[in-house]
Amino acid sequence: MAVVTMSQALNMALHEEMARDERVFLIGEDIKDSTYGITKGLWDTYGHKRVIGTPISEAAIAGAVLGAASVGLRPVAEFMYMTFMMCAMDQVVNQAAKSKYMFGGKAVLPIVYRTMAGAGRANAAQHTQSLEAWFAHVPGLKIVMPTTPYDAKGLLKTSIRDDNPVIFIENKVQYATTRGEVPSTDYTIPFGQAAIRRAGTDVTIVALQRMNEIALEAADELAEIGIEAEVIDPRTIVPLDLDSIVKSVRKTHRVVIVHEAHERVGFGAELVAQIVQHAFDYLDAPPIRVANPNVPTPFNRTLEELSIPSAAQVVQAVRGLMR
Amino acid sequence: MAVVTMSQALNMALHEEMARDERVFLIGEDIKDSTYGITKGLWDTYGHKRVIGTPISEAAIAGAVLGAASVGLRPVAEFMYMTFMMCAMDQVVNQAAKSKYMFGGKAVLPIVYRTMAGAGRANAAQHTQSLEAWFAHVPGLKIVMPTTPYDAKGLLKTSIRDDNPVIFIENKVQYATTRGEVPSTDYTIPFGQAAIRRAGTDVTIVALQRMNEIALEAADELAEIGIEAEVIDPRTIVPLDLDSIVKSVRKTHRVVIVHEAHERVGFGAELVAQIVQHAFDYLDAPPIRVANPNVPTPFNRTLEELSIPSAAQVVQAVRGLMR
Amino acid sequence: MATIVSPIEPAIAPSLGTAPGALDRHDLTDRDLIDVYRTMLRIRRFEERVKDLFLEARLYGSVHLYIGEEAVATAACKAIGDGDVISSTHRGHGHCIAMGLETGPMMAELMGKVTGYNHGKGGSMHIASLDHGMLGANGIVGAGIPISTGAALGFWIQERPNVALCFFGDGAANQGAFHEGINFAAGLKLPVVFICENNGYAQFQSVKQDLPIEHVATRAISYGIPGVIVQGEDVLDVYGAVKEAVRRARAGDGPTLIEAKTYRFEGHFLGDPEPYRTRAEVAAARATRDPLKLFGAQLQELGVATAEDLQAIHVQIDDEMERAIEFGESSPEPPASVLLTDIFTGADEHGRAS
Amino acid sequence: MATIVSPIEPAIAPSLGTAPGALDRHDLTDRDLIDVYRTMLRIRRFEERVKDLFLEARLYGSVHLYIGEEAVATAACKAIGDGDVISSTHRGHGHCIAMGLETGPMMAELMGKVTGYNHGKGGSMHIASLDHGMLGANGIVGAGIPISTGAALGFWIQERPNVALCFFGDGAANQGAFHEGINFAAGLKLPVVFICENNGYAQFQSVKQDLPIEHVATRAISYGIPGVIVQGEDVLDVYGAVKEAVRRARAGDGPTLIEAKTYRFEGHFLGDPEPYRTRAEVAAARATRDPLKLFGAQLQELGVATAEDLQAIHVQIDDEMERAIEFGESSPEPPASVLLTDIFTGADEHGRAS
Ligand SMILES: Cc1ncc(C[n+]2csc(CCOP(=O)(O)OP(=O)(O)O)c2C)c(N)n1
Ligand SMILES: Cc1ncc(C[n+]2csc(CCOP(=O)(O)OP(=O)(O)O)c2C)c(N)n1
Ligand SMILES: [Mg+2]
Ligand SMILES: [Mg+2]
Repeated sequence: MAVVTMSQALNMALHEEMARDERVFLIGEDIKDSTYGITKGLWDTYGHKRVIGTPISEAAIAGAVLGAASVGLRPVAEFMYMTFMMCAMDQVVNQAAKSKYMFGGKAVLPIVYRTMAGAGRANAAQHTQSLEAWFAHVPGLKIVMPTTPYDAKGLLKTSIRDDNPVIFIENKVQYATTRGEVPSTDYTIPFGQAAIRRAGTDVTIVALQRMNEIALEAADELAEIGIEAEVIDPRTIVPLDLDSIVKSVRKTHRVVIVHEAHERVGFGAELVAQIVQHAFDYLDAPPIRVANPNVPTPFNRTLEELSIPSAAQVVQAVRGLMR
Repeated sequence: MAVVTMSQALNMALHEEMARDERVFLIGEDIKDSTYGITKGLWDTYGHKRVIGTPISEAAIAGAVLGAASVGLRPVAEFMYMTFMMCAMDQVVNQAAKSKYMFGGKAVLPIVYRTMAGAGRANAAQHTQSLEAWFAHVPGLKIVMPTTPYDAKGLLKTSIRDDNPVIFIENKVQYATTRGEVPSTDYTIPFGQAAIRRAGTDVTIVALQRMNEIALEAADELAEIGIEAEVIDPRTIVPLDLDSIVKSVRKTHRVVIVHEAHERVGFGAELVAQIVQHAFDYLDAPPIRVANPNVPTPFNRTLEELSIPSAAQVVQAVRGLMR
Repeated sequence: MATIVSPIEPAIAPSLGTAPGALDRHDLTDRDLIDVYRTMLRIRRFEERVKDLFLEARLYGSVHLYIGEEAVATAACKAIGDGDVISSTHRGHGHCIAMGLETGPMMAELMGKVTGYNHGKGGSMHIASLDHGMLGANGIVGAGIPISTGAALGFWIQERPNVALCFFGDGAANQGAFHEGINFAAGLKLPVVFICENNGYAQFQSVKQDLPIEHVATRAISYGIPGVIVQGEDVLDVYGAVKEAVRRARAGDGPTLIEAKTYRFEGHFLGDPEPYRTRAEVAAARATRDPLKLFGAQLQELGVATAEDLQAIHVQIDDEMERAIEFGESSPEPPASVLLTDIFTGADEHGRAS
Repeated sequence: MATIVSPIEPAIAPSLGTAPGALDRHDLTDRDLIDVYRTMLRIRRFEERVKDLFLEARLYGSVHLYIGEEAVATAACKAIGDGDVISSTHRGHGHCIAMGLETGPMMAELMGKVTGYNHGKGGSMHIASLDHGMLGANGIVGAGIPISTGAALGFWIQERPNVALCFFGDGAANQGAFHEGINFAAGLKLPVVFICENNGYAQFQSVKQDLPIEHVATRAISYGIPGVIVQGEDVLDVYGAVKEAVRRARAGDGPTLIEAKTYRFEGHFLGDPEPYRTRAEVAAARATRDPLKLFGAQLQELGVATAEDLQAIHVQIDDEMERAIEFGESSPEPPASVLLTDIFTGADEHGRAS
């Protein structure tokens, strides 16, 4: 099995799905010459009718894929940065997410909205916000957050084959640097199944996307002082595999949640609420969140680093719980 | 003291603040002939340069007030329905909310974004979504949710005098039907101070905006079976008066949270997370949320009613906790 | 050396009032013409009955009537065929009827009944029937524009010979979605026809206040596509323009922006006190710009129908409306259990794959 | 009878290349002209040094250079005065310098230092200095357009004789914010001048692909305002057009849309491999459309400066850049404590009133 980068894994999924189903097409700004290489080679292979470069018009992209899906296509739209989706919220939320319900169930809208989130490249406040909590607050959208190249490929394929609007979030720091084994064969990963990244007995760490890398680092440090952390990656947050999380917490009695979005009303809050509801009697301490503070991402790289959860913070949070 | 409707209270605040400070101006669609009477009489008094009707261009409105605030004005923008703000998210979030921080603290942006949320008038999915959780997830915005006419007037005045972008949320069902005593004199209500709507010892109910009316109804019913509920109205959710909430929960040991937005990653999740963190050892049961289910608002009025928390649901939730 | 593009709008003088010269029935057969009349009347009567029912509290919600604008939807949808689609607006009943949706399930939808097109979950502002090519009324001004561009994009990708019609109001022409949606369609020469129903008002604000130019159609220049102004009360005028635009679209020549100058006879929504216009203004329009009256006269002028023929249609339509109301009122309310269904395809309401 | 508005863009032939006829120095004194040269050169050298520093990893972030476009910002900002404001873009260094921001604190900002205009919290895409009337560079394409409309709205409400200049790219002309922002300003005749810097590309896509018409300025017709095309490499041409637009704006005649045809000599951002254009295309532009070279020649033609005079300015500017870099590099990093400050005015970072 080849070891590839996150970008390459995503690119493989797109190649395979476009070959497999001619209703699949890509649309977005500058996707012919993709900055991060995700859409590399696709225009050459599939041409201008299946790899469509658009003007800088996020609302048009978001609405156009809804229209195209309505007449039988399976669009994959790209928004370069997740913050640019703010220019398209009406189409994504009022239109794509709500149509099926408003129409009494009659719309089938197989749309993938791909985008990239996360900080760590000195892009400052308008290019770094992670908005999974917003989309999870909207009924009608599935939300996918792959952590490994293997998952990225399998989950992107599942997203494309799903008959609903899917928000597929990539982390831009991982594109070139996160590597992993990825089979060149066809496989999918079901939505709503968490991955246990590390087994442990003393504390559960639920981490979203790149924060799993941080959590595993923290777990190694914790192991050195005799604390065995179980690290869980939900992989999709809608649908959420609550069972796996609750099962782990009932075993460990403690939980730390790690994500990159702002803490206030981040998805961590939802996890706390659900864990508390379903494992109250098992908890020895309150669930703790380690997340971005409630400030926009600063440009200065030292400040930026401080604004993203670190392994040290996770270790500290766990130690706080173990006292 | 006169008894007035919610609309009238809001109208009083606008009249008084416009008279008090000539930098204050109103802008929005159809505000000359306001549907709900909030801006009634203001155009006649202050003319077309201080009461500005715009084309149907939410992004232009949201951005224009930021520009106007940058050159010394104190705008009050109106978005008819909160869902229409999805057409303006970039300007509200990437621009207005982030500018001060991005600029190293140097911007002073006294902007009020007024809007109305909530269901109950058979407007269906695209006119009813309550988005306070989204805005609370964004650093740099204050979020005000008045429940009574008295508070509406005082809090709107505070919002207009505040030097930061404020999201001022009104509930459209309350405009004509919620009445209360409102002094014709000048008064303000500080942000970050919850109101205890009813004192009680057995359970704390934290309710947002119109849900306080539901919570009080539930509290009356509960009193009949010997359960004394304390009902807390945060009034502003950013800043949040966590102290009052935690104090109450430490006394009652149980808490139910009621709001109209969708449950998943609603503001209730944040309240649960914070309460658990600060009152874990005092809790006899997990905090419970009573909120809109995770479906868009249906048109049919019976279904719509089922999609909004009811007093019966709150009573049931409390009774579940007391077992 | 600076080049001045144009300080002013090109001078255009659309001749409002009846078009001069002989009537052009285009390719419409007698039967087609009668059909058009029937559709327009069906819209008119449907809306009138909806108004009555609303005032009698027999239906509810946010309802925007299409009375006065019937010729636009009717003519435009007459110019398309199988597999073609439309997107609509908050003022969508006319578009629905023109696309062949039945008045019974429409009425049921307005009453929130389970037999409605949306099973009672959508109401007036969201009626959709993908089987009819009706992609949806829309509660968000301008939102249908990118969506119909997308449908046309789908046709273009699939190389299907279909077109999308996109209806929107004069107010919508000020939305960002208007600009982005048309611009993108123009760039790829997608098969879509943009039809602006300029009824003089965007809710309570007159188009004269909101629009810095005289005609919405002028904006076509910004996208390098033809802009056409038609008299919205003249069904044959609208038909001719849309037919030609559809032909261009199918031929791969790209979108057209058609502005139909029309007038809404009723308030913006049911309950609107209409402080922004005079009764005289409305009365004048009703007297001179009633598409139904005008077309009734044209049919007689063309010798296609007599006054008696038309009368017979009126009787049929009145009867149909009774049956539609009866259908709606006798239909059941949706059961409480459906509150949580219809969120995802192939999955339960929690989004877990089924 | 349908009226065709216009199937095609009005024919315009902007004479690219040097403007014919005698040089028009407008109202600019010798000193003004020298100042303009100095500003253009300051921008050029600043950008060149930024590029060097970036490649040497002495600064970081997402950096978009303005090289090749210097005449636009310089001329435009020369045409305004005290109390006037501008909004800018991701490619904002030139606008900052043209508004009089100092290169030291700019460099410091690009290095994330506490002495930067934004105390290191903004970086290249967010430099702002309200004291200079610079409302901010912007990381979101098109977002500055409604903001500058708003500043002009503020002037209009206060009846202050000021204007706002709004810079944006050709790519931004496809954003909804472009349409809404200009439309609203046109309706109220607000004192704002919209300046489209058409540098031929929106990131990696050529304007020919993205724009269905030849000129962005044509879009002025949609808003009933003048559209003007200028040669962006000709500083006097730009100056004349902006000066006139500013006059109109101050006189209450409303906005103007000016399109400056320009070209960016560097990649879209630092690190761009530029697969979308040939080296020959860039070399040709550098040879024939370099605003600095062209204006240097014009100054000599006008007898305002000799080659030696210009050389002396080059020495000054090079020295200034050394000092700017030195200032930036020797400045301290912001302390960790500021991570949580600057969220609210008059309150602590948690938003509690202080
Ligand atoms: C984005 C958005 N803004 C505002 C509204 C409120 N609204 C509903 S209809 C309407 C007027 C629309 O005018 P126009 O497009 O001319 O259509 P008409 O009602 O005249 O048919 C407004 C402002 C809305 N539904 N969506
Ligand atoms: C809303 C939005 N979409 C996309 C981007 C990514 N992006 C940054 S610059 C750019 C190209 C802008 O082109 P243009 O407006 O012509 O300005 P130029 O870079 O040529 O100066 C793009 C697509 C963005 N910053 N904001
Ligand atoms: Mg209208
Ligand atoms: Mg450009």
